Amino acid sequence: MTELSTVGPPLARPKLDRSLLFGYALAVVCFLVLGVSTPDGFAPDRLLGILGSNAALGIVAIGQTLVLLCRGLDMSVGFTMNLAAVVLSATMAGQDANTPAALGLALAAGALVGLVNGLIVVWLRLPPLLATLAVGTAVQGGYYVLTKGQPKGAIAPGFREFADGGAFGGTLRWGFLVWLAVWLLAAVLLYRTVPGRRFIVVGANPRLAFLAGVGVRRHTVAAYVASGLTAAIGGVYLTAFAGSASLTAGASYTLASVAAAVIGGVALTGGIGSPTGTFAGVLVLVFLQTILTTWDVPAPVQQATQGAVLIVMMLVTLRFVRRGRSDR
Amino acid sequence: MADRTAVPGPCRLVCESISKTFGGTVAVRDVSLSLAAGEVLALVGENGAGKSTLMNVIAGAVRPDSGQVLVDGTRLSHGPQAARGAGIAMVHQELSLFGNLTVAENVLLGAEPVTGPLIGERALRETAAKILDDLGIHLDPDAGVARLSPGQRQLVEIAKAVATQPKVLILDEPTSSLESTQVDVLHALVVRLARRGTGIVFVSHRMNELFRFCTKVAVLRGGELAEEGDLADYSHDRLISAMVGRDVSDLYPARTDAAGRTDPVLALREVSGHGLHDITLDVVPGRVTGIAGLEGHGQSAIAEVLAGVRAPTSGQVLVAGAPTRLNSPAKAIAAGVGYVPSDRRTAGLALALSVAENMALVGGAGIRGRFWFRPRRQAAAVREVAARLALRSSSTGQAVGELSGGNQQKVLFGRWLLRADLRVLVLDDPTRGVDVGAREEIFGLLRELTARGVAVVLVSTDIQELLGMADDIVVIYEGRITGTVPGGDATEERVLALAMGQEVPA
Amino acid sequence: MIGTTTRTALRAGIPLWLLVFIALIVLPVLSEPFRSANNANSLMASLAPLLLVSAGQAVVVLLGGIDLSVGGIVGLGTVLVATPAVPGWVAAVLALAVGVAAGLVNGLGVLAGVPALVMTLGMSGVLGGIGLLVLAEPGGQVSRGLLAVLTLQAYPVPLAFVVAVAALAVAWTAVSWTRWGRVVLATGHDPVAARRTGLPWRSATLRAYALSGLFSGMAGLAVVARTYSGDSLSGGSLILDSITVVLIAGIALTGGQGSVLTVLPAAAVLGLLQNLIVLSGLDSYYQYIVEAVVLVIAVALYEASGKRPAFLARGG
Amino acid sequence: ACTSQSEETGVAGPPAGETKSTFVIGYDTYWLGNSWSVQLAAEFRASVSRHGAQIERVVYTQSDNDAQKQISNVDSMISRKVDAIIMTPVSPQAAVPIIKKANAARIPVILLGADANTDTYTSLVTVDDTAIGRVGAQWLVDRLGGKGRIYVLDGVAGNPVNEQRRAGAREVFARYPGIRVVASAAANWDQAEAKRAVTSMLAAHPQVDGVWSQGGAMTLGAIEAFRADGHPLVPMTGEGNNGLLKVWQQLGPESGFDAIGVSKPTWLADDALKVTLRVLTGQPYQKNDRKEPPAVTADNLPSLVQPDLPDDFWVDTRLDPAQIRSMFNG
Ligand SMILES: Nc1ncnc2c1ncn2[C@@H]1O[C@H](COP(=O)(O)OP(=O)(O)OP(=O)(O)O)[C@@H](O)[C@H]1O
Ligand SMILES: Nc1ncnc2c1ncn2[C@@H]1O[C@H](COP(=O)(O)OP(=O)(O)OP(=O)(O)O)[C@@H](O)[C@H]1O
Ligand SMILES: [Mg+2]
Ligand SMILES: [Mg+2]
Repeated sequence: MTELSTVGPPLARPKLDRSLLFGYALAVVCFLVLGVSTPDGFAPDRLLGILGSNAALGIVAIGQTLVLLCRGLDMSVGFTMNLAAVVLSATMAGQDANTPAALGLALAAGALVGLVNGLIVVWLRLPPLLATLAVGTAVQGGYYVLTKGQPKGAIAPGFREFADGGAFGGTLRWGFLVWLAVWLLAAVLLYRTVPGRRFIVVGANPRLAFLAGVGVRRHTVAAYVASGLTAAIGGVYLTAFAGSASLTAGASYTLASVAAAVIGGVALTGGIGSPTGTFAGVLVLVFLQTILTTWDVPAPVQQATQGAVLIVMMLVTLRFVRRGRSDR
Repeated sequence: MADRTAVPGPCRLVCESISKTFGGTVAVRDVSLSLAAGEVLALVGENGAGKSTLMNVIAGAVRPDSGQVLVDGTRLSHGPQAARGAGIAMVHQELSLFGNLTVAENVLLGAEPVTGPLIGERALRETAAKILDDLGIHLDPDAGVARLSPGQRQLVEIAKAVATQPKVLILDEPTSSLESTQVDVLHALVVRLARRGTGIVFVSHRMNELFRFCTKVAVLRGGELAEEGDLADYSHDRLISAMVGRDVSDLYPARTDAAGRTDPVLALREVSGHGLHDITLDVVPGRVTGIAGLEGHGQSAIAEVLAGVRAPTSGQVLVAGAPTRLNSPAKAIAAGVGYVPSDRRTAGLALALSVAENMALVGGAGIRGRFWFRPRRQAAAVREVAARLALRSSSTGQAVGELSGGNQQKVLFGRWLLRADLRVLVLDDPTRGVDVGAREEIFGLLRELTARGVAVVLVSTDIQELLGMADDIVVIYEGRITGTVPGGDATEERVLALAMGQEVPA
Repeated sequence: MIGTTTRTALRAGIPLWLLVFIALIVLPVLSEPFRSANNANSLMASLAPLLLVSAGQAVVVLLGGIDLSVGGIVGLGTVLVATPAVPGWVAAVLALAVGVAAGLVNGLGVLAGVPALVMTLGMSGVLGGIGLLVLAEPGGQVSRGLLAVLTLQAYPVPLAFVVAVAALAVAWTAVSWTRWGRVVLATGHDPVAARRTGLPWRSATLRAYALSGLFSGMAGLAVVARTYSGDSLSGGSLILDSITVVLIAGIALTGGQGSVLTVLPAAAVLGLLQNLIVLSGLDSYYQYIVEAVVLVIAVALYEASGKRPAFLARGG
Repeated sequence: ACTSQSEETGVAGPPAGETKSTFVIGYDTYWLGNSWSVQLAAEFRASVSRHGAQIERVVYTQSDNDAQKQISNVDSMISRKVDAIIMTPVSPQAAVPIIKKANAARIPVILLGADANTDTYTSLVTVDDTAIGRVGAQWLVDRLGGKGRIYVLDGVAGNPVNEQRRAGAREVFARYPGIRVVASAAANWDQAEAKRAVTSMLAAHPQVDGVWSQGGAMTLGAIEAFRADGHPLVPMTGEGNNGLLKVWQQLGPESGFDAIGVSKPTWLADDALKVTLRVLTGQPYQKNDRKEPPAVTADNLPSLVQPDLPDDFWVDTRLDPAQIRSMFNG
């Protein structure tokens, strides 16, 4: 009884692995449905096109995942995306020359919002939902007051091209590549570096992390800053994709990013899940959306279906994933 | 020993060939037990032997794979409510009180006196107060549970169980955080209930209590019922070897008297704050400094100050003689001070994470890598320590939350064995809920450490343990040091007297 | 007699009550239009739905959950009442029934282990969709008889407002003085322990969400009393507003802490704030900022008044 | 003195005896969430500055496109006893009670750019959204010679404007069996969402002859999608927003692209204020002023497009260059 069987790699957590597997299984199913339901639906460049045009969600969801992992929740991402869009277009003023500066400012704005979120959560010790909601609302109020409802400036033509262009003659959209890059960065940081492991512990049990000398506050704040950054990147890409800044385009992304993470097996209680899972979650949402549009499903039915699917998928996941004594 | 004479009545509780496996681990295999009215059954076994699981099955909290439970001859349907209805009450190993409610509200939770749909608050208070008095528990029914000491909470928990006037009362390690006076309260209570014909199952790792409380004994080993019989037929040692499956000759290894006191690695000078009053204390390499005291008299605070969890409001902390601000655990760890907190589930472990992750948490670059994380290296290091601790887990990848209480404690302890530069190890009640075998191993390891020149600070409410392990016993009463007794020639009476403030400091 | 826990929970709300009373004394002096009966009437009418939804939200949050489907239920409620197909009374009952049903489904999902956030989010999508299917665009026809009842008022006090306050009081009583309420508080504080100790946490959960659904249904009627029409989207703003109110009321998102009754002054504060900003002719976008700041300050004060660090707490 | 005309409308003019020369006007900005609503508000303010002499002050409120908020806002104007109320009903039905309440308080209500399901308002100045939908659809059908496969891009499902334009279009398509709607999406008047939707439509139904879009930004999104996909452009409907017009002109006729920009002119706000003042000063006015939707077509495109102004500018305006500039960079 006392011997130590060394089955499984030391990191293996059956829980996580199973839900991860399940997330991708779902994604594959959706993909197949999409494929068979439409003429030459399996054409790779179409798939890549879909991924490219939904990169914004993918990127934002990764930041959301990091925050969720440390027991947080970022309800401000949508507003942050819009803020980034407004800043971008105002500073770009339609000139390609301004692009670098504009990008820098937009991302900085996003990071700043994240920083404020993090500091409020850590120092004022407010519940994340509330803190980020409040900050988000304030940000929204801010850009409305400043723009009086009308985004200033314009997107530089060169930058607009960027959204549709891509590597290998445009088949691999830049947006998708950025998404992959962000995901890779997050995954490697979390699972292949020591700080990453510490970060996981902060989410799994802050008190323990604190006692183990891990900078609870530093890590928590870092997560929110990361989320602010990804939100800004997402917002910037969305703007490039659309061709003009919008004060409302980001709104739907807040809950969508949470949904994606949760479908991907990220626990709202922190410490459990991974950007890799979220990646699957995004695929599921995106494919589903595409299927519904291509089937010409009326908007109300689409709305209802998406809601139902979200619930059903959670239920199935739960059936599928055993829960141990540790579950709480 | 009144309870010994209580005449066994009809069968209160019968378990028929109960089995339960969790994924890989067999927790309980084909166990049949019976408990007569008025009997007090000692259920013993190593950590992970399956005691809690078996009890949880009886209390309906865990659904068995096979087997059934009968109360007074009627088969029990699954579910806590059903069990409760059938007159089974259980005090769980993990406390289940609600900190947002008062003592009274907790005691009568789910059984509040109501007129129509509405709860009668006055009736509630009075009933609760009465129950507490009956049990000889002196607590304000209106006190918020959140503010009670662990010991007091445990008493409330017991009161809550007894309030339902159970036919069968299950106490899963109820004394783990009780101090001796409170244990007396519990004993009196158990005797009374047994007289009334309640069948009682008593799970504990504290031998002397087992012999004091119980009439019968059942021994679980690796999930199977190894032996059962009258406790009267068992000697201390026989019981232990029955549990562990081998002889535990002497629980406490001999003191390797660290000759020639060296200078303290860690010291407190007139430290005050967090309920402490000018504490002065030397922690010396190669010695076990025991800190005795009744629950909530500040000994845990001392541990936290030493570990940098709390910064003293006045006074000095000296590391290797040099005044240092140990105002964060990070700094303490950097100074080579390790800390094992008492509330292992909430502060000591990340239950969802693997054994490896939990153990290697503070492991330095050598174990998990400097920046790039080295899983293999970590696994190797962890596996070695796990083996040394005889840790019972399916793999180093198993989630710690799935381990038994005692094995969780081992993980917590093993964490610091992975630290090469460990100079001081501060342990707050490290053997709470840990079985004898494991305790022997842990004490052995503590000695190894002291032999290696590590200084050990051992906070404990179990005076026996301090008498057995400590080189010096520092006794605390109301946040003050009332005396320091050399461990060798200390007696329980002496330490208790100091701990109860009955003896003025010399 | 008021129990200790109930009393301590109430005490936390005292500053809020004071604030409201002061505001109700000072504002009329400062602002002439505020004084008018018409403004009072408008204020109360607009508060009614918010009060109802927030009361339900409060109970769910006390249970440790959250209900994002309130908006959907309100919207669908208004739609059902406004469909000429069904006669007025039936429609009204139907709206409430649908609310309860939706709540129960939420509860079941949560019991099955779906995070409340996800469950109710999905539910709001479903309900919103159904609402749009029934009534594609705002409008419809509300039966005269029903409308007459819904819009009853002892001017300037609208019936809807009275009902809302009554409902709130009932919810508070239920949470404070029934076994169900105790189970809600216990489960909210520590669901695992609640399960282990065999409390009827399942039925308690179902009832909590059902109550929230019922109140949202009623809120739907209160909205109709203002808009005389159905609109599947009309509940949208109530989702965040209700959560805001619950938080201002000092009910911890981690569950088990707070008093439903304090929702009344909390909602009042929010309503007065909006009313004030409108009357002062301030650009309504400042409203976002002001609300956010008020919210943060309020909750920061609660946290400061001695609760454990929220960022260490379970869940969002 | 009150003329017979204003009595016909059944609305009381200024209270008899009292003769004001300057008035307090309540203006509820229904929304500031998109470029059109912003320009509408700007247009109103511009108009106010033109009629400064007759206006004591304007009480502004803002409804965030929320029917209940609008009710509260207008109610607050009643509390403040303004002389007249100009509003853009967010929901035609929900506005009814508050309009009636205003009547009871003898405050004239002028509806700007959106109808309400009552005739108790004082005057309505608008362009029918149904008509907008119809005109665009008719143009598309004619352009395709009565038969073809088309995409439909709607705005926000459940929004009255959306539903009315949609109804107008469907009514036309219904009359032509040759017309097949192969795919449709509610892209929330958002360029990105439209582009995304059309991208997947193109993948699923590559064979398409026209796009009926009920919003200029969405039409731009559609164009972007077609180009990104390398799909030859097809005739599309849109609105009179500069962004679309600029692209349209750049493309030129040879691209195979053709369009019509049908929209509500923002200068309706100017007319609304004028009517209001007529009402208040007791001059005759038209109760229901439903204008035909002005359309931008290939013919008048060159004269209307403003290459040097941003995409979000709506060309059919009475704002002077200075005011326009202040709207975009101020
Ligand atoms: N889990 C916890 N339990 C109790 N208190 C905590 C916890 N985490 C943080 N704190 C409090 O917050 C303070 C800072 O925590 P911590 O040192 O982990 O953050 P940090 O990121 O290291 O801060 P810094 O970067 O300034 O060192 C601690 O001193 C402690 O008082
Ligand atoms: N929920 C669970 N999931 C997985 N394994 C479990 C679970 N609960 C118990 N086990 C395993 O079952 C075995 C028995 O556990 P149990 O808690 O009954 O032991 P115990 O006798 O109570 O130990 P202790 O004296 O430390 O409390 C252990 O090996 C434990 O790892
Ligand atoms: Mg630190
Ligand atoms: Mg146990």
